[in-house]
Amino acid sequence: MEVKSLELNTQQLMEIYYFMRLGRAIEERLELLYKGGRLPGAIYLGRGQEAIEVGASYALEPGDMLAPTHRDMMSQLPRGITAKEIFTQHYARTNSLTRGKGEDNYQGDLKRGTFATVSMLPDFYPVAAGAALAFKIRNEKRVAMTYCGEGATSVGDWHESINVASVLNLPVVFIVINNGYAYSTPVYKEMKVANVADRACAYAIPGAVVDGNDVIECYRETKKAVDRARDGGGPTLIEAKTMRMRGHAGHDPAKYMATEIIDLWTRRDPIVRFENYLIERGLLTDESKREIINRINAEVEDAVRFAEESPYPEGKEAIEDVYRG
Amino acid sequence: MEVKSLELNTQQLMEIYYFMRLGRAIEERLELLYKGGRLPGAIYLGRGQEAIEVGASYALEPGDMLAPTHRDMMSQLPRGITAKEIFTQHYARTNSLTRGKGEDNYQGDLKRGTFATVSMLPDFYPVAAGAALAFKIRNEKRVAMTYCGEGATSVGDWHESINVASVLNLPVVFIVINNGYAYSTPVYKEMKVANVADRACAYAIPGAVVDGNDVIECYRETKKAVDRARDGGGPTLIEAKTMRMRGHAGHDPAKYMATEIIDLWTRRDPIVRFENYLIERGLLTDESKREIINRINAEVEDAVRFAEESPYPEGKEAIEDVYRG
Amino acid sequence: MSTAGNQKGTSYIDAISQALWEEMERDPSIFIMGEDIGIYGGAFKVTEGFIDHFGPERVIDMPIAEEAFIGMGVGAALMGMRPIVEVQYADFISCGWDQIVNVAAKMHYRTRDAVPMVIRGPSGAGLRAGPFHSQSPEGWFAHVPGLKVIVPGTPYDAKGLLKAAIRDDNPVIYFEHKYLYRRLKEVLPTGDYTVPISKADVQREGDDVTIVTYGAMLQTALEAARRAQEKGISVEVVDLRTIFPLDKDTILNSVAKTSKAIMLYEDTRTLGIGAEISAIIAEEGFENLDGPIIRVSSPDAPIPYSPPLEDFFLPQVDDVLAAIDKLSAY
Amino acid sequence: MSTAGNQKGTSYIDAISQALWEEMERDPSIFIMGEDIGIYGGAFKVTEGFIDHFGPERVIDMPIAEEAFIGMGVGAALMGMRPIVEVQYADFISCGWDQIVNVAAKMHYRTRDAVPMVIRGPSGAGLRAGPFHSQSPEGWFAHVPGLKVIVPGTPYDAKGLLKAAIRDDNPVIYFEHKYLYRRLKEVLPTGDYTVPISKADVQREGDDVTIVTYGAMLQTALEAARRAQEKGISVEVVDLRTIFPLDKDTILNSVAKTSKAIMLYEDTRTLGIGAEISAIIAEEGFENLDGPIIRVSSPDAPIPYSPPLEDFFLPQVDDVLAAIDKLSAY
Ligand SMILES: Cc1ncc(C[n+]2csc(CCOP(=O)(O)OP(=O)(O)O)c2C)c(N)n1
Ligand SMILES: Cc1ncc(C[n+]2csc(CCOP(=O)(O)OP(=O)(O)O)c2C)c(N)n1
Ligand SMILES: [Mg+2]
Ligand SMILES: [Mg+2]
Repeated sequence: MEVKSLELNTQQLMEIYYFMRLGRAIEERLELLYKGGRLPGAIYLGRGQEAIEVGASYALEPGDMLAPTHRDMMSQLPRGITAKEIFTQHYARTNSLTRGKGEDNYQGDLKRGTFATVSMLPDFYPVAAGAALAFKIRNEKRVAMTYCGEGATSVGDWHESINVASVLNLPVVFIVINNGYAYSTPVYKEMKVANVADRACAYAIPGAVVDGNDVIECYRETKKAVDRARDGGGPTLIEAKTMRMRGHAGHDPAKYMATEIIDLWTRRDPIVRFENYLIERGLLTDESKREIINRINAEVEDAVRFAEESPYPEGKEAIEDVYRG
Repeated sequence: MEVKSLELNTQQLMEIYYFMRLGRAIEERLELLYKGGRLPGAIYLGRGQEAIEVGASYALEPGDMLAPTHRDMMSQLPRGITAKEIFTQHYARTNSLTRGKGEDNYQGDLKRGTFATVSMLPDFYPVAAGAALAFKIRNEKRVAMTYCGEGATSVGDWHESINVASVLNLPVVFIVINNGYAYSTPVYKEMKVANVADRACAYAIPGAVVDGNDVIECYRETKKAVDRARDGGGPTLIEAKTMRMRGHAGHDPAKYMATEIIDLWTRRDPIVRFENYLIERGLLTDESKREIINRINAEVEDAVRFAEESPYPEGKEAIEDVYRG
Repeated sequence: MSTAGNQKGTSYIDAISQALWEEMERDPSIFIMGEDIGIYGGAFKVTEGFIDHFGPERVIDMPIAEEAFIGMGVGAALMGMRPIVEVQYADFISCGWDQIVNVAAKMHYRTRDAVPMVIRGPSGAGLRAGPFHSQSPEGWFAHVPGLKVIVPGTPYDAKGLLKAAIRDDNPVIYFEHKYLYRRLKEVLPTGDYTVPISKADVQREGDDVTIVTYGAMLQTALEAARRAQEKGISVEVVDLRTIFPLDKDTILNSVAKTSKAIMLYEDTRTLGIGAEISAIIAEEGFENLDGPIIRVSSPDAPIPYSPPLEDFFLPQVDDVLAAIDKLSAY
Repeated sequence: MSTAGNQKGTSYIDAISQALWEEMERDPSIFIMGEDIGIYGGAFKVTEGFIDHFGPERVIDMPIAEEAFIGMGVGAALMGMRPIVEVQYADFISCGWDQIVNVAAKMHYRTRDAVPMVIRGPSGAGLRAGPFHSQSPEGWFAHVPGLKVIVPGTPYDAKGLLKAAIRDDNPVIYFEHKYLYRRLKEVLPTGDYTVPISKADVQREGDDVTIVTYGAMLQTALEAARRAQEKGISVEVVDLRTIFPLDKDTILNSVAKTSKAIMLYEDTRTLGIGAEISAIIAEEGFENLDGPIIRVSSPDAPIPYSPPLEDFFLPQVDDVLAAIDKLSAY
C-alpha cells in the first residue's frame, strides 16, 4: 500500500479538484431534479462543504473505511462511489447500491471502503469505532473515519463512541463539520462551547479546528490524524468550520438564515479558493478548468440519463433480503 | 426561605455529623441483614462516600430537588428520608415509599424534594435537568441536583443532559462521585481524562474537583454551585474524588481491588476526619459521640424492627397503579 | 392508500396544531419542546407561529438529544408541568427509547406520582421517505405497560384525542400519520371537545365482516368497505384510535355481530397491534367466530424507499378486498 | 416457577459459557465485549476465565455505553468479525435500542452486507430483582424485522442455540433466563452440536391441549402438564426456543392434533409473543380449533420487587391448570 504524503502532488491536487467539482455538479443537478419533482425522495446538499467533504476523505487509503452522514455524499467520491450510483440511488432504481431499498445519500460499498449510513444521528460514529476495533483486534494497519454535523455532537452516541475509542485507543478519525446550523437551529442553541474541537479535552484525545473551506488544510490536518491513527496513536477529533449554503433539505428555503452570512460565505467558496490556488501554481487555466467542468457536466448528464433509463425494482423485492441466508 | 450560608453553624455541623453517622449505621445494618439473607433484594453500599453523599445534598434547600442513583441512599437523609423508610423499602413492605414495587435504594418523595431513581445510568440526569427546566419556566428560585458515579459519565444521557442544561442555562448541579470503580472496572478503563470535572469544558460550564472525603469542602463547593444555579448562573459539574469501600453490590467481594488501596482510604475515612474536625473545635467529645452513636443505633434498630414487623403488600397490588386515574 | 372523503374543513395537521394551541391557551403549565419547533415552526410546521404567541419559554428548541429531552419531560412533569415533546419524525423516538420505557412508563407504578406528558411525532409511510422516515413504531410502545398509545385516523379524532392526551395524567405516545397531514380534511366543531382515550369508534356499520384498523389504514378500510358494498357485502369498520390500552368491548361487540374479523394495520405483521386484537378475539370472542381472523398488514421487513417497493409493502385496498372475499366464503 | 427435572449434568449457565468458549476456540473472528466481562468474568460469571485464555483483545471490557458498543458490534461485524455483545442485564438493552433496531436490523436489507452478531444478556424475573433487573424484553425485538430472537428453555438448547446464533450471519438477540442459570441441569452431548434457529421443539407430547411457551415458563408448562396428566388430561408442550422468526409449522401441527391451545409466556400480556401465536393459530389453524385460545401471561404492569407481588405477577402452575380445565370443558 502506497500511502499518500502530507504534500499533495499535481496529480493528487487535480484529482481533489475533480472530486470537488464533480460533487458540486452532482448536487446542482440533484437540486434541479428535486425542484422539478423528478426525485421520489429528499435531498441534503453539502454545497460549500466540498473542501472538508473531499479533503478529509481523500486522506484515507484503500482498505480504510469511511462512515459519512446525510449531507456527505461528496465524501464518498474519493472512495470510488460514482455519479451513476448516486443518481440511481436518488432515483430509487434497482441498479442502485441499495437496490431501491435505501434513500437519498444513504449508500455505501464495503469493498470500496464506505458505509451506507442511517438517518439517526450520529449512529455511524459507533459503527466506525467498531470497524476500527476490528482493525485493531486483527492488527491491521487500517483506519476508520466518520463524519457528522455539529448538531449531531449533542447526541449521546457521539459522546459514548468517542470515549470508548479513546479508552481503547482505536484507529479512528472523528470529523465534525460545523456548518453553523442543525436544520434551523443555529450553533449557539446547540452548544455553549466555542469550538466543537474543544470537546476533545473531555476524552484526552487531540482536537483540531480546520478552515473547512480550505481543502489543503482539511486534507493535511486529517492526513496527520489518519497517520497517527494508523501508527497506533488513537483517535483524533477534527472540527471543520464552514457554512451550510442551502436549506437543511430540498424543501427548506432557510429563511432563518441571514443573507449577509450566505453572501459572506459565498465569497469564501472552497472551490473558487482552490481554483485560485491551482491557478497560482500554474496547475489550472481558464481553458483547462472549462475542459474539466465540461467533462464533469457530461459525466453527470450521462449519469442522470442512465438513472432515468434504469428500471425500478419489482414490488416483490420489498420482502427480499431482510435476512442473510 | 432561609438559605444556608457557606459557613456552617454548630447546629448545622452537628446535623451533618448526624446524617453521616446515620447513613453509616444504616448501611452497616443493611450489610448484616443482607449477609444474613434477610433482604429479598440487593444492596449497594456507599460506605466511605458519606462526605459527598451528605455534604452535597445538605447544600440544598427545601423546595429543591435531588436525583440520586443506586449508591446514594445517604444523600436522601438530609432531604428527610428516614431510616424506617429505607428499611421498609429494602424489606419490600407495603408501607415503604414504593409500596413494595421498587427495590433497594430506588425510593423518593417529591414533597420532600427527592426523586425515586431507576437503574439505567444515569437516567435521572435528564430528569433533574427537566425539573430545573420547570423551575426556570415558572421563574421559581429552585435548584435541582443529581448524582451519578464516574462510570455513568460514559453514557450518552450524561452528555446530552449536561449539554442541554448548559445551552438552556438551567439551575441544576451535576455531581459525579468518582469512587475509582464502575462495578469491577477501574477508572482508567472507563475514561482517559484525568478528572471527570475536566469534562465541564466540553459544555462551557464551571467544573470543580473536591475531596470527596472532606464533608466541609463537599458542602462548600456544592453550596457555591447551588447558589450560582439559584441566581441564574446555570449548571455546574462537581467531581468528588473518593473510593468505593465495599464491593459493587452485596454479592461482590471485590477481589479485583487491591487491599492497599482499601487500607489507604480507610485511613481517610470521612467520618473520622469530620469527627476530628468537630473535636478540635470542641463540638464533639468522646462522650457526646458515644451518645450520638447510641441514639442512632437505637433509631436504626427501631427501624429494622419496624420494617420486619411491617406487612408485605397483597399480591393483587401487583396490577394496581400502573396508571394514574 | 386512498384518502377520499370530506375535503372541506380542517386538515388533519391543522387539527393537531389547533389542539396544541387551544390547550396551551387554556393551561399555562403546558409547554412544548423539540427540534426546530420555534422560529422554524417544526419540520412539518405543526407549531408555526407558536413561539411568537407563547414565547420561547413555552416553545423550546432543543439540541438533538432525544434521550435527554424526553427525560426532561418526565422531570418537568413530576414538577407539575404538562410537557409536550415533539420528535421530529416518529422514527427518532427510538433514540429516546430508554427514557420512555424505563423512566416515564414505570414512574407512577413505583411512586404513584403522575407523569402528565405527551410525546408526539409524525409516523407512517406512503411518502417515499425510506426506512428511517416512514416507520410506524406504535407496536413497540403498545407493549409498554404504563404508556398510553394513540394513533388518530381523522382530523376530528386527531384534535380531540390530542386534547385528551394533554389532559391525561399519564405519559401518552401520540403518533400523527404524516400521510394524512394535508390529505384529510373534516369540518370540526367550533367549541372545545375531547375524544376519550381507549375508546374505539365504529366508523362504518356493517353486518357481514368487521375490519379493525387505525391510522391511515382507516381510509383503506373505508374504501374497501365501499367497494365490498357494491358486491353486496356489508363491512363494519372499527377505528381503534387508541391502540393501548385497547377498547376490547367495541371490538368484541362488532365481531359478535359480524362473526368475521379482519385486522388491517400498516405496522409490520409480527406483533403489530392486529396480533393482539386477533388474540383477544380468539380468546374472548371465539364463540362468535364463523371464520379465521385474517390479518392484512405490512410484511416483516424494513420500509423500502422506491415507489414500487413501498406500494408493494403497504397494505392496499385490493388486499383487504381479497380478505373480505376469503371470509365471505365461510 | 418449578424447575424439577434432571439435576445432574451441565447447568444452563455453564452450557452458555461452554458454547461461547468452544466457539471462540473454533473461530478467531469471534470476540466478546461488554461490561465487567474480563477479569471479573461478567456479572453472572458467564465469561469467568475467558480473558486469561483468550486475552484482552477478544474479551473486551467496555465503559458503560450500550449504544456505542452495540453500534461497534455492527461495525466490527461488517468488517468480518463475529462480535458477541453482552448486556449486563437484558433490561439495559433498552439503552442500546436505537443501534439495534435502526442500524443492525436494517443493514442487510439495504446493503446485502451480513451483520453476524449476537447480543446476549440475562432476562426474566423470579429473583426479587425489581422492575429494572427482571424484564423480559423479547417481545419488542420480535417486532423488529431483520433480527432473530432466541430465548432458550433448557441447557441443551441454550448451548446449541447460542452456537447456532454465533454462526448465523444475522444480528441475533439471545436472552438467557437468569432464573434458570443455576437451577436447571442436563447431561449434554460431549461433541459439538447446534440447535437450529426458528425451530420449535415438542418437549412433551400430548393429545388434548397444546401449551405453546418458551424460556423459564417451559418448566411451568411441564409441571402443569404433569399435574394435568394426573387428572387424565394429556398436554402437549411446545417450546418455541426461537421467538422470531417463528416456527409456525410445529405450532400449527400441534394444534391440529389437540384442537386446543394455551399461550404461556412470562412477558407482559399485550403484544407478548403469545399474542402473535394466537393470531397465527386464529388465522391459519382456525379450522382445527375446538375452543378459545387462552393466554396465560404476566399482566400489563412493570415487574414489582416484593415477593408476594412478584409471585402474583408471574404466571404460576395453577394459572395454567385453570386454563387447561377451562379448555377441557369444550
Ligand atoms: C437522532 C436524530 N434526531 C433527529 C434527526 C433529524 N435531523 C436530521 S438532520 C438534522 C440536523 C443535523 O444537523 P447537523 O448535525 O449539524 O448536520 P447538518 O445537517 O448541518 O449537516 C436533524 C435534527 C436525526 N436525523 N437524528
Ligand atoms: C445503562 C446501564 N448499564 C449498565 C448498568 C449496570 N450497572 C449498575 S451500576 C454499574 C456501575 C456503575 O459505576 P459508577 O457509575 O461509577 O457508580 P458506582 O457504582 O461506582 O457508584 C453498572 C455497570 C446500569 N445500571 N445502567
Ligand atoms: Mg450542521
Ligand atoms: Mg464508580
